[in-house]
Amino acid sequence: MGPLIPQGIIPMGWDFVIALLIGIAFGFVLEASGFSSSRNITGVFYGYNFVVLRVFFTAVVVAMIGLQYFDYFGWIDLNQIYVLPTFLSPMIVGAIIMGVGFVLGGFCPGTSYTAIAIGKIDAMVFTGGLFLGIFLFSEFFPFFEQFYYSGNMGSITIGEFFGISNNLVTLIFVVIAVIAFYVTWRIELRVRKNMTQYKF
Amino acid sequence: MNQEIDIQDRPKYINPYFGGVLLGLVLLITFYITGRGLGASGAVKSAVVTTVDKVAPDHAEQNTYMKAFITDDHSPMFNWLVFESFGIFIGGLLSGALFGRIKKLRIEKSPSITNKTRLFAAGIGGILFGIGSQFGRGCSSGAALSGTASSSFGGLLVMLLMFGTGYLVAYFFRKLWI
Amino acid sequence: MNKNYIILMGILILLAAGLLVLPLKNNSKQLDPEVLMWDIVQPTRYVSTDEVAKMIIEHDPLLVMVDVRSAEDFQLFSLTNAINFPLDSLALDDAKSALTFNKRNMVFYSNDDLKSDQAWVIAKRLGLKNIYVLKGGLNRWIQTIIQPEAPAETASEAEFNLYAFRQGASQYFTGGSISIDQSPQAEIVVSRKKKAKAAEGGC
Amino acid sequence: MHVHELNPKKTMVTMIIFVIVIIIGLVTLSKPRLNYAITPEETVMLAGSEEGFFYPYELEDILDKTIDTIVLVDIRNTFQFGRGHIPGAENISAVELISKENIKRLEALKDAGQVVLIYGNNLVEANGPYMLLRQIGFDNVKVLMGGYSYYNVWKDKLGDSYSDDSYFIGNAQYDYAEVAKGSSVSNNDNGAPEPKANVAVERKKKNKAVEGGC
Repeated sequence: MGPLIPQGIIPMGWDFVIALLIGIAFGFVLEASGFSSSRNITGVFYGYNFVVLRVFFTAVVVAMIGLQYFDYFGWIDLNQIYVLPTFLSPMIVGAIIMGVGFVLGGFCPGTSYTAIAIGKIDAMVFTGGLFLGIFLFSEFFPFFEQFYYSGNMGSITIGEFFGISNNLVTLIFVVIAVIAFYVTWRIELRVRKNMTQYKF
Repeated sequence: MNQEIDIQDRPKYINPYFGGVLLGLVLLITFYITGRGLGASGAVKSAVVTTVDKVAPDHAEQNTYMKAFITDDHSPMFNWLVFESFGIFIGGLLSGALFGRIKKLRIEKSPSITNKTRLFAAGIGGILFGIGSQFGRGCSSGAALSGTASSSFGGLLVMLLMFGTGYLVAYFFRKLWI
Repeated sequence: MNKNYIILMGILILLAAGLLVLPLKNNSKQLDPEVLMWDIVQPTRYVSTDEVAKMIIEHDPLLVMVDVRSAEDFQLFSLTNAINFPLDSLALDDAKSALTFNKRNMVFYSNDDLKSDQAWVIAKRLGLKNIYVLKGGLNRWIQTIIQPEAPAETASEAEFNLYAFRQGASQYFTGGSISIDQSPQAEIVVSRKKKAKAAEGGC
Repeated sequence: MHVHELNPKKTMVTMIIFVIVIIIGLVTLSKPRLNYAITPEETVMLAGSEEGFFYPYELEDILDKTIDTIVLVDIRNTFQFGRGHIPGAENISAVELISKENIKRLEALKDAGQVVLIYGNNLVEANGPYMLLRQIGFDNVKVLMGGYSYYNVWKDKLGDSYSDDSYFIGNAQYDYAEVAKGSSVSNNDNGAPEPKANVAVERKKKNKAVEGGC
């Protein structure tokens, strides 16, 4: 049955309306969870607020489980789902750069939009930086074009990479998530006790 | 710590697990309807291409990276991710209004740094994120969240390395946040 | 800690563990046998040589001829713009993706209609859509299109019209004097379908 | 007071809704009445073999009743059946072959070691139903080569059809390349000037390890 738009069940014309609605839901959840505050987000790196980890892991786990079940029920065809292709070395480099940018900026693109919505100047600067960064990337693209396309492994899934079923991957993910929830809860308790001043 | 003051000060955020489940369901519905996940940095890319195309069309045509996103029939802004990102903004606005977080323009920072430092760091962080998201084929929502949810190996890689690097360098930038 | 958290985590783990114990599904992506039988008994899968000849001459952009004979036979002779997909290659894992042409009509043919019919049944089971069988196959093709037989004097006008068409077609296909304009038929490029349409943006 | 110490009531409610959706999915999961017993690969093997083909001259033994392990089934419609059929055949039209009762019947015949010989007007007409029955596990099903039309011509001299081979189909009756050339000067196979598109089939190694999920 699904995915609906690639299958032609919902006509392409609705594409942008749906994009807007999905974006609204996404933005609402992000903001309501507290992702519009950079100090909230970066708390994950300093142990005083693990909201990012909680929301992120719960979302991934729920979506993963849902997708696998939906595929099983025949509601969605996992073969038609866009699986992000893996470009090994550029992805490693990109993730490391993003990691540094994350700690420095305190936002990621999606959260910065919601932060702008509630009036954060730093988020506007961050988005400006984002714009500049992508501009710089495209300007200097010829210099690392080869690197950009290197290490292409195609749309490989986690299960395919490790040679196990993706159902097992999901279970492992859930177990890791639950352990992470418990551990971070303990850490958060301890760190917050020592924090004299904590205001969002 | 005085509990009452703490509660007053604490913005009314929803339970993170609740947010997580909701976000997971939104992601699931997105996959169900569109066949792919969420994203955010793609919209900025469209904006960059549009701007360059407007200011210096020849230059944009010559650029091998931007060229791929320029078509004659419609503007690069007419893109799924652009609409979605606009939705993110509206969603943030709605939530902010609902929970009373929309206030005058302000800068959020650690009390130990100046506004200038914070804005500088945010700008640099943005630039790095912009460059990184192009190499990583997506940002934290496109690659890490949606990628991992669709069991993409690349998504998992980006997620682990992004947070891993974050932890490694967090110590050096602790002044910014604590 | 509220005990609801423990319940929540329990639900998550149970759901994920449930995925592992689900009975292995194997057929879900293939056509249900009942539906397949229903399709098999419909004669609508057959197209006549005349129809195909007409489509080829008119450069029907939606037509894809699929030759299910062996590669050697294909090398020796094939219909215009046909692609070769031998019957036994239907067993390949990616037969479906290799044979998925978006909204194009695939017409299977072989020497007559046995092999192509077999290929049709298997392809249908694999979930392919818009597939047809050339009735009578190449044998009928030669009989009707390349070497058409003149109808009897008493035959109806329709039969004479058909004969006239076939004569024209014969000339067309045997490289007679009729000039063929190179109409811009889209070249069939068989590419393996990617897992999904690649997203345009990076994120 | 931590966020953690709040009661996650809403979370529970959403989670339970999610679980209910999955339970609905499990309950409504349509279970096909029939299942494929052989894989597409095996079906391709089947198509390549003539093991399930029944030669017309073998019919003699059935008609003489020297063999009683074969059940003849006419899969044409009742009208055609009424106009003539092989003696001793029963009429089950193709659509009804997989009805509940007939599946039961076929199963009983299979268990009893009986061969089910189906025929239509010609081989191709019965080929689809034959392949389907084979695919859903009835390996005792055979199909009559030539079908009824061939039988009708040869019915008085079935034994002689041993030396006839016109019921073999699937072969080229012409040297296509030669015939199609006709008076053509072009050495292109069929005159049309377009280049032939070649399909390159990459043979992917079978990887059984990654069967699950996506």
